[in-house]
Amino acid sequence: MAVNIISRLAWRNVWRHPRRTWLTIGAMVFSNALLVFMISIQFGMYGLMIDNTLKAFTGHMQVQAPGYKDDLKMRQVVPDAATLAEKLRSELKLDRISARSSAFALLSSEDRSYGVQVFGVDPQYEPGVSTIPGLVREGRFPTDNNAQEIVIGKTLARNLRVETGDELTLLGSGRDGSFAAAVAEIVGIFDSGVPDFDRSIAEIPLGFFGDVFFMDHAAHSIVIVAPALSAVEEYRPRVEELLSPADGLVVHDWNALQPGLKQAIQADISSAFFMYGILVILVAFSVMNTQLMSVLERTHEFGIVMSLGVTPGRLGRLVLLETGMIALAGLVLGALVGGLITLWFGYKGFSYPGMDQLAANFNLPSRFYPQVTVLTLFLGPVFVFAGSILSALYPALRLQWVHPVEAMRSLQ
Amino acid sequence: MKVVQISFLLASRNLWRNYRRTIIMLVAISVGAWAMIFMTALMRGMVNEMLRDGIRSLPGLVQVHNSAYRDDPSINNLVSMTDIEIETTFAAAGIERYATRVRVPAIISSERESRGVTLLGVDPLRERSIEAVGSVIAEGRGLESIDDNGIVIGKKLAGKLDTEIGKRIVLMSQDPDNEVADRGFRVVGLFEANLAAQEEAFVFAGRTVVQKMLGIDGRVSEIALTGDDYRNVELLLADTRRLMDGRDEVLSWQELDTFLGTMLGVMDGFVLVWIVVIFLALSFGLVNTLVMAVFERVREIGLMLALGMRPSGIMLQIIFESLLLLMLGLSIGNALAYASVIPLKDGLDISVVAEGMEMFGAASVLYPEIQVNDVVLANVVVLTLGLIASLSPAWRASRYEPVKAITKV
Amino acid sequence: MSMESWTQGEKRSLVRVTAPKKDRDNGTLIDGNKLWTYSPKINRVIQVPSSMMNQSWMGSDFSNKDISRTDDIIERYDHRLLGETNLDGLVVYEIESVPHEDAAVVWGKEVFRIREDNVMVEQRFYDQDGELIKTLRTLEVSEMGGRTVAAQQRMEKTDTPDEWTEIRLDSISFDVELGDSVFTLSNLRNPRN
Amino acid sequence: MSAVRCVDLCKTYRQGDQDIKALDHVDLEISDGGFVCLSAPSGGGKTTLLNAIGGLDKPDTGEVWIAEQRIDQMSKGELAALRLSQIGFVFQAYNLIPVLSARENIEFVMQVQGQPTALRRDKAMAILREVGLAGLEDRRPAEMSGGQQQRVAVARAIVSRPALVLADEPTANLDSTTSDGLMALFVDLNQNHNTTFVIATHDQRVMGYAKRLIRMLDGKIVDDIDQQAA
Repeated sequence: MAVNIISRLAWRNVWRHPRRTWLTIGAMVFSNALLVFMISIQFGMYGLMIDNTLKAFTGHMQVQAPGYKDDLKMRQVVPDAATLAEKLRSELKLDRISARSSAFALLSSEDRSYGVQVFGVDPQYEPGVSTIPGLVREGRFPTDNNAQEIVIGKTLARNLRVETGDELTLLGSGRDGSFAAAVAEIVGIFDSGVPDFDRSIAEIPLGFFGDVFFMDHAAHSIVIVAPALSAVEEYRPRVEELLSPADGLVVHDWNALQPGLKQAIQADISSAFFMYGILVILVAFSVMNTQLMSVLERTHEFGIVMSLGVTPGRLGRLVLLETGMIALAGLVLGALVGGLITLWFGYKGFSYPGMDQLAANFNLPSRFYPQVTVLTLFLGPVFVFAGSILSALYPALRLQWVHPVEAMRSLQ
Repeated sequence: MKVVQISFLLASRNLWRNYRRTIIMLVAISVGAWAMIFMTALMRGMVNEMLRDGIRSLPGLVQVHNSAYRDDPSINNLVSMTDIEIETTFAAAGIERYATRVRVPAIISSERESRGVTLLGVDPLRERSIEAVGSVIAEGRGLESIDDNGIVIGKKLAGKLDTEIGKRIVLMSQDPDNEVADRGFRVVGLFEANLAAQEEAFVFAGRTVVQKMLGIDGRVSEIALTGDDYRNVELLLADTRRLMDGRDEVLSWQELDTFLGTMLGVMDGFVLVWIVVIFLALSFGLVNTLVMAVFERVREIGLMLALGMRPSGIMLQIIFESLLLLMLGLSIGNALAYASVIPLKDGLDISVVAEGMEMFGAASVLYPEIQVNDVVLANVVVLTLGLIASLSPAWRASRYEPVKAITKV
Repeated sequence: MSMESWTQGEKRSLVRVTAPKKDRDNGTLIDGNKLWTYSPKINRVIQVPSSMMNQSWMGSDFSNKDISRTDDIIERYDHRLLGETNLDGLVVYEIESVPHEDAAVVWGKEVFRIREDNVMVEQRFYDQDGELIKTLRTLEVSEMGGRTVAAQQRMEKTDTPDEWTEIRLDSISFDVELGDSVFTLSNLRNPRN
Repeated sequence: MSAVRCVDLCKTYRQGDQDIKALDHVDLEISDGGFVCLSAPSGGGKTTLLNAIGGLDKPDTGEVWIAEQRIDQMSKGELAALRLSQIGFVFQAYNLIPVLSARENIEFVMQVQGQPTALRRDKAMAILREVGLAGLEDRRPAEMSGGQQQRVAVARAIVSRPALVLADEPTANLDSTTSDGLMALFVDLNQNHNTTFVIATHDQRVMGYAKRLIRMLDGKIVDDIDQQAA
């Protein structure tokens, strides 16, 4: 059984210098563990970033009039939005679909005025597509679709010098361009933790919005949250199918709605993967060095074996097999250590000084609980493994030029 | 010391004994050092640009406001001193790089569009000293005096308003009595900013003109002061606090924009972590190389011990060998990093992810910046940790029993 | 839609909607360059802020500014007589009015055509490139309340020639004695006359 | 005065699961200017004894005295200093430092002793001439024959004129002519400089040069012959 002998030989050779082997494995374990941990955090953060950003407000998809996304013109509407939303809910068997309208309006209290984006939201379904209803810290979210009530952000409340129970005047222009005005009672104040958001957004019931801004049953978008981010692609054509062609509506997915999000992630991924690449390269050099040593010090031995008729090719495979064994050990141990570290932080939570500040900018919590998935567990280690095998090619190929007699004469 | 000399000689000779191994290790260290410095330069470039943009739009390193202004940025909350008092006070204190500004929310209208903006009434001569947003004029001219009748708006805003240089626009805001304050202005210049958002957010007009329009003669919303080093604002902050004598709120840029402040700290931390991580990845190879070097030289080491060299001499040899390897690798890596930054002098265009970068508050052209202290840090960390990492093999080598070492074949 | 309007001097006027029912009692009070609006639906008088002045007045092609700005055009513009023409036997003066540098007016110029009997035949709004943006045209001139007035006017935007807003005068009386109380906020809210 | 004195030396090695008595109650005294050959079959204890005398190895029990100093309880540092100043070593094969040239190898000890460069160089060149290697000073060990290497090793051992030279199988890898040359060098040094030589060997020809021949077996001295008297 030649294979058996070769692999046994490889195994013995691996342990000829246990210290050296362990150091090489150590390099792999270090890098692998780091990669597993970092990638787990990174991917987890992206997930959260997407999730939090989208769940906060945007949803996974939105049905809109063409052009509305870029112009936000009042007259670019989804006609009879409530009916369409209801149709989508029942046909797609999804709860988390809600119609929404928005307008720029001036909010005035007794002595202060600020321009904000006012959203008309469906009190019944909005909590399914947005986290804002859940972020109401003071008071409550409206329940009656026609109530003359408003919820505003904490910062805005402070700037307007108002609290729940006070009245605000809304001034804006309606769908037909006419002057729109209303008075609403502040029933809730939300705190999203993002000052920019808390300063610039107010929500009122959709029915009330329709009255104030002369929407006539129309709305600006229907927000849809799919069961999972990955299901967006599946649901999108189904939503498109359910739209009446006469309305000429379009479906935008989250990437179209929040182009910055994916790009921020791409930018982060490319810089992170540059760093990971460097780590893999460094490990590869370490392996190359070890395997080169291992080949050089066995020149004499290889000479003997070759003179017995073993081809250089087979010896090359032996070297690769040895590397494979070391790399496999590195992969398994690295994934294990990395997995355990990640699990530990998944349990305890991970934080970095200053992270809370930065995290808030990307809708992230200040403590992060990374999770291990098969992808995060093996993505890094597999690259390290591949890099190690590649780097062993040089020592393995060197063998092809070894001359048996010269090799035997060599002292080491 | 002769022992040091001979140890060094032996170390340098030994380094080339197994040149393949040395070269592989050198390449690894060079790549590591290059990555440390190059990556840091890229990140620094991004963050510094971010900080500069941020500081430009604040603007300044230190700002003075009415203490109620931050909570309620209205025209009613003005700085307690009049602009003349400010001028005399600051001149007496020898502070020159500052600007006083009126800052109010306003509506800008052209024939076709209206937009919400922040109207800044500025003193253009003073403004130049703080290098704020709006100082890069793309078309037309900048404001020329404190009572310049013209207005400078962002290039992007001009596009949105469908207006251009030479045309008039109308600005509307509120005076302290909540009454409408409006006025027409002729667009005299368009400015350019790194961040698209800034080009749409700010418009600049002569301070006196704005003060007159709003009916707040001689009063300003903010004083922006700047200095040479954004890392070091304590002195400026203290000076200004003393001058304002507790009447107004004096804050540093870190306090004004906590995101930016944190960013700087996080970046410093990140650079160190990155350097250490790279080093650790290298260290296994380094220690391995040294262990092998010791291992294959056991006989010689035994011989030297037998001849009367002290164990410390042996240690010194191994440490020298390690340091030589590191220094060589570092020099190559440093040189490579400098070399790879040269072609990127004009910036690395990453506008494919421009909107993503804007989310970070960063521009879409990256100018790598090699900072001397980062380079020093990288080299010092590598040498120090490298020294520590080589202690173990060196110690082991020095502990050999000469007899066993010599008799080992 | 029908409405009633009271005007005193050149600065003050009050407009109130009388029909249809859904818009009944919506009102606008103008005093100088300030404009208040009242809607029974929200039962509140609101001063229209500066930012809203350029917006459409009650969904029409008139802006709030068109409504509120009465004759400050005389002070804030430079005027030039372009020429005289004859229309229906009357001399029509064509006047070009260019706003002062610091006037809060976005138009490049306005061109008025005014009959010698003070009836405005046409008002054209140009942007700063000299492009016509909108036109207010008098369609019908008649005798009413003892004077010659523009009985039917149409505001038309150049971009959307298919849409316009017309104002037709059903009746008008002049020299009516109006108390100061007419032009007050409380009157805007609670019509007493 | 005795150059070397050993009292009741014992040393046991463990090899596999067997205890091997390398030194078994050895008593020995070598006077100044002695020229002693230690001979024993492999594993007879001669290398162990030599190492004990040179302070390279510590006996389990017993005392070792060099020039009236007890060395078996000295620290490593003291021992290093002692070897540096008083003892010269010549080992079997490969006892040069491969990365140093012949001259540098010879200078090595002096350099560690801290002698000035110029003096060191002069001495090294002189000793190279003395051992017949003039002109080879810049060769690395790998570029020299076994005999030349061994002569460099001897040169290094004697260059600082130690009182005692310990040599372990110095001729093991040399042909007979070269061996003779080397031994002649030893004898010359012994006679002209009164250097004490202790040479472990199983080479009969080497033993012929000895003034005193000590035979060992299983860690014991079994024979001690004064060849001058004979």
